[in-house]
Amino acid sequence: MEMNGGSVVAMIGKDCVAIASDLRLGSQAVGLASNFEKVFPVNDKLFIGLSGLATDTYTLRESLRFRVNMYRMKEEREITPETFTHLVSSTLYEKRFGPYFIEPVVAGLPDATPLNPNPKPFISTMDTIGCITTPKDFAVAGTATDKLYGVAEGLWEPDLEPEDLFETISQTILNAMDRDALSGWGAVVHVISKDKVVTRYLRGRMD
Amino acid sequence: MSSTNNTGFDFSNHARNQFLGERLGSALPKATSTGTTIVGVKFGGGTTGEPEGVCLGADTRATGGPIVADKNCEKIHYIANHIRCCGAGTAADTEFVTNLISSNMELHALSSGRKPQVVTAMTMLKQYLYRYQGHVGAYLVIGGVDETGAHLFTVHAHGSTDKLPYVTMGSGSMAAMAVFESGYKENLTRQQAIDLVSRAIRSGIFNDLGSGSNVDVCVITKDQTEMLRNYEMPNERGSKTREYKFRRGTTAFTKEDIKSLIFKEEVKILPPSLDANTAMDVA
Amino acid sequence: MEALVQRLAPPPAHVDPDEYSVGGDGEGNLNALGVVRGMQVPRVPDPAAFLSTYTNSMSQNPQAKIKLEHGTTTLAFRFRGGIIVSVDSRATAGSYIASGTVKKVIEINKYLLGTMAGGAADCQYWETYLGMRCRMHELRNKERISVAAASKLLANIVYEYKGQGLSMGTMICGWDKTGPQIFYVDSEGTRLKGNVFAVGSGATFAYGVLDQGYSYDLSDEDAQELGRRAIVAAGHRDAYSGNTNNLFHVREDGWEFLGNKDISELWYKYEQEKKDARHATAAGSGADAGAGKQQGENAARPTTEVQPVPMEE
Amino acid sequence: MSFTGGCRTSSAVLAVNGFAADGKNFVKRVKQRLERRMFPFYVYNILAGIEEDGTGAVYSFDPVGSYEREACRGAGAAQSLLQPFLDNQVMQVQIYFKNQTLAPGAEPFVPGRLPLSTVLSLVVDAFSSATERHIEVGDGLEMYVVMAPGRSADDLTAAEAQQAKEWPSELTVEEMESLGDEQEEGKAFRVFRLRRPLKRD
Repeated sequence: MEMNGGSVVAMIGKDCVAIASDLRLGSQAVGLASNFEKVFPVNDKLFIGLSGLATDTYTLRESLRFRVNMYRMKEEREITPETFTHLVSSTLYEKRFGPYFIEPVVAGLPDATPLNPNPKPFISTMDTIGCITTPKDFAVAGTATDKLYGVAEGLWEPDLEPEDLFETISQTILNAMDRDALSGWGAVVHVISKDKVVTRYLRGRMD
Repeated sequence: MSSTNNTGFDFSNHARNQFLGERLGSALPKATSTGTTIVGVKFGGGTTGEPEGVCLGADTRATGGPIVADKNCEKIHYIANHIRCCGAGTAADTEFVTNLISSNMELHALSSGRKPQVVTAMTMLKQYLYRYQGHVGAYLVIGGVDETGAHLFTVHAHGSTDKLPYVTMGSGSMAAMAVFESGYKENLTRQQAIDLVSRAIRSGIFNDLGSGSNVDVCVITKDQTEMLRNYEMPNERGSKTREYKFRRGTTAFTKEDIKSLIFKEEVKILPPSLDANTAMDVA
Repeated sequence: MEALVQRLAPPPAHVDPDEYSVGGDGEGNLNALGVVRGMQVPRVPDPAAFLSTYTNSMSQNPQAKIKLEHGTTTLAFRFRGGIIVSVDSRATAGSYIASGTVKKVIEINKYLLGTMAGGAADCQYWETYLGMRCRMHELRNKERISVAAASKLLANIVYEYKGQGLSMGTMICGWDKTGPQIFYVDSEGTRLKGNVFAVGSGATFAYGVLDQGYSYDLSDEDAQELGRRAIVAAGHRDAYSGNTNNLFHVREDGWEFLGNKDISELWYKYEQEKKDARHATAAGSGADAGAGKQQGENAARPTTEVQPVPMEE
Repeated sequence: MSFTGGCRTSSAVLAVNGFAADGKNFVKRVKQRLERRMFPFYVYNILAGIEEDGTGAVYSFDPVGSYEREACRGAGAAQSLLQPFLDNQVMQVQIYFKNQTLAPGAEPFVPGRLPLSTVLSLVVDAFSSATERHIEVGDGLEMYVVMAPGRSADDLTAAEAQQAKEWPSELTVEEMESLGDEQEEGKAFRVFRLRRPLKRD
C-alpha cells in the first residue's frame, strides 16, 4: 500500500454513480508516473478501482478480466455489479494467507431486468482479503482512506445529479489528495449515468 | 487457479508479502475486523408456558483500525433456517467460514434427509477452525433450535467451544456480560429475552469503541426464525448544518471523454437493384 | 586559576530576570558554558533507543506514537551575486501532510540565514538560540560574527547532544568579511563548507537541476530562477516535499526575501513554457532557424571566467 | 475572532484553548514549556486568540515545540479526517489548496474571514463527520469563541442568530468570565463556551 501509493473513491448519486482515482505511481517517496489509472471498466456501466500494490493492480485486473469474460460466455449476459463484487471477494479470499495488497472499489449501474425492474446504483468495497461492504453513500480505499472519509462524510449528500456528483467527488478526492503525500499527481473521474459515461481528468496538484 | 493443495487457500503470495513486510516495516494493510459486541441467550421452557428458543444479538459496526469501515453491517449470519451464527473477529473470516459451513450443512441435510442439529454446525466449525490454529480469526456465537431443543454455543478461533445459557463475545463482551450477569434469569419470556439482548448490545455500542451503530436481533424458536434487522437504531446521524453542494463548473479539468451508451441506428432502404447486388455478394 | 575553577564548578543557582520564567520551575536555559540547561533527557539507560521507540526521530519505526515532522527539500548555492537559498514548505507525519505552510528558512539575523531539515522544532530552537549567541558575539567583539564561526558554534552545540536523538540538517548561509559563505551542519556533527548544497529527502532531485544549471557567474535573475526550478523539480518528484517555495537572496547588505510561490502552479507554468518552446522550434525549424540559434547562444553563455574564490578549510 | 475545537481521544489530545492579549508573548511562553525535546509530552496543542493587531490567530504546535500560525487546524486522533475538509471549506479564501475555480464574473477570493455563523456550522459538521468515521471521536463537542473588544456579540447571543438556518441544532452558548486584566467596559475581550452533544457510540 505504502509502496506505490494511490487512492480510489466511489459515490452514489441520483440514478448515477461516480468513481475516481488519483494518477500517481510511486516507489515509496519517488513519483514515477502521473498516468497510472487505477479504475478499469468491467463493462459499459460497471467499473472497478484497484488501489494498492501496483503489481497486484495489474495481476488482479487481468485475472478478473479472465473471469468476467468466462462469465459472459457461459451466461450470455453481462455480469451485475453485485455478482461481480462477490467474484472479486472470492478471488481475494482465495489468497487469505498471502493476500493481494489491493483494496477494490466497485461502482456500477445495474441494467433493469424483469426480476429487478428498478435497479439502484451500486457501490461496494472490500478489504484485502475480500470482506464486502456495500455502503449507501460512498466507498473509499487507498493511502488517503482516512482523509477521503473525512471529506466525503462532510461533502456528500443524497440524490445528486450527475453534474453535481462530479463536483462533489472531484472536490473530495482533490482535497484528500492534497493532505496525502503518496496520492496525487492528477486524478480521473468517471460518472456513469443511464445513457452515458463521462470521464474527466482533473487538474490536480503536481507536488 | 494456481492452487494445487486442496484447502481452497492459495499461499503463493506469502513469501513475497513477507519480503514486502520486511521492506516496508509493518506498514502492511490491516484487514477489516468487527470490533463487535455479539451475544446470545436461551429463553422459554419451564414455567413460562412459551416454547424454548434462543435470542441472538449483534451491533453493526465494522472497523479497520480506528476507522469505521461499515456503519451498518450484518453480523448475524445464516447457517440454516433454524440456526444462525453471530461473528466477531476478522470480518472476512466470519463471513466465509459461516458461508462454508452453511453450504456443508445444506449438503448434510440433503444427504441425511434430516433437519441438521445445532451441534453439527458447531462441530463442523470447531473442526475447521482448529485445523487453522487460530489463523482463521472467527469468534462465533452459534444458536438454534432443533429436534433436541434450543442450543447456544460459542466457538473461539482456535477451536474451543462452550455451551452456556447466556454468552457474549467480541471486544464489547465485558460490557454486554455485565448486563447479562445482572439481568439474566432462567426461563425468560421471549420479549424479556429480546429486551435483555438489546440492552446488552446497547451497552456494548455505547461503552466499547469497537462496537457501534445499530442493534440487530434474531429470535429462533421451534416454529419460526425472526431476523429483526436494525431492531433499534439509537445512532442515526442528524441532518448537517450546512449544504455542501458545489456550483457546477467549480472543478477544473484538462480533458473530457464522453462515451454515449445509446446506439443510434438508422435504417436505409436501398434501391432494389443494389439490394439484389448485395444479396448476390453475400451469396 | 580562579577563572578555571569558576569555569569548571557547577553553575550557581540561577536567578533569572527572564520575564517568562515566573513559576517555581523557572530556570534559565543557559549555563556558564553556554550549554542549554533545562533540557530534560529521559531517565533511561539509552535515551536514543527510548526516543526511537516512541518517536520516529531516529528510526523509521512506523509504530512510533509520536510522529515528528520529516521530509523536506532545502538548497543553497553561492554565486557571483551572493547566495540563493530556496526551500519548500511541506511538513509530513508519515504519509499525512501535516502542513503546507512551514517556514523552513530561519532568519537568524539580518545577515545570516539557516535552513531547516529534519526535526522542525530542533532547527527552530537551536537556530534561534544561535541567533542569541551571534548577538552576544557582536556585543563582545564589536563586529559581526563570521559565518564560519557561527556555523561552528552550532556544530559544537549539536555535537554535545550527539546520539541523543536530535535530528537536523541545516545550511548556515551569510555574507561576512570573506564574502558569501555556506556551511552545512548536521546533528551527526558534520560541518562542511561548499558552493552548492541541497538537504532533505528531495535533495537528489534538486542536485539534478542545480548541477546542470549552476555556474558561479550566473546573473542574479538566472540564479534565482535556478533556485526556484530546483525546488519545483524536487517538490514534483519527492512525495515528502512540495506545496510552496520560499526564495531568499543573500547579498552584501543582508538577505532579501523574494517571495512565496506555489510549487504546483510553477510546475504547470514550466510545463506550458516547455510546450510553447517545442511549438516555437517546430514552427521555426524550416527556413527561419534564427529563433533556435538565438536560444542555443543563450544556453551557451560564456562561462570563461574561472571560479575566483578557491575552497579552503 | 478565532476558534479552536477540542476532541476527546483515548490518547490525550489537548486543544489548548487560549486567550491572549498579546498572542505572540503567550506563544513564546508555551514554547518554553515545550522545551523538553529529549522527553516530549505526547500532546499536540492548538492555541487561538486575538493578536495585538486585533486579528484572530491560530497557532499550532508539534509535541516538541515547533509552531506555526495558520488559518485553520485540526489536531488529534481524527486530524486527517478534519483537516482536508477544513482545507476545502475554510482555506478556499487563502492562496493555498485552491481546488475551486471562480464562477464567471465572480469576485476573486479575498483572504478574509468567514462569518461567525458559517464557522460554527462548519466546525459542528466537521466534528459530526469525524464522529461518524472515527471510533475515538464523539460524545460531545466544546467550542470556545474569543471576541475582540468592540465586536458585537449579537451573532452569538441574539435570539435571531439562534433561529437562523445555519445555526447548529442543540448548541448552547455560555459566556465565560474574562481571564484577562481588569479592563474597561466595552474594551474587554469576551470569551464564550459553546457546547453540543455528539453521537455517543
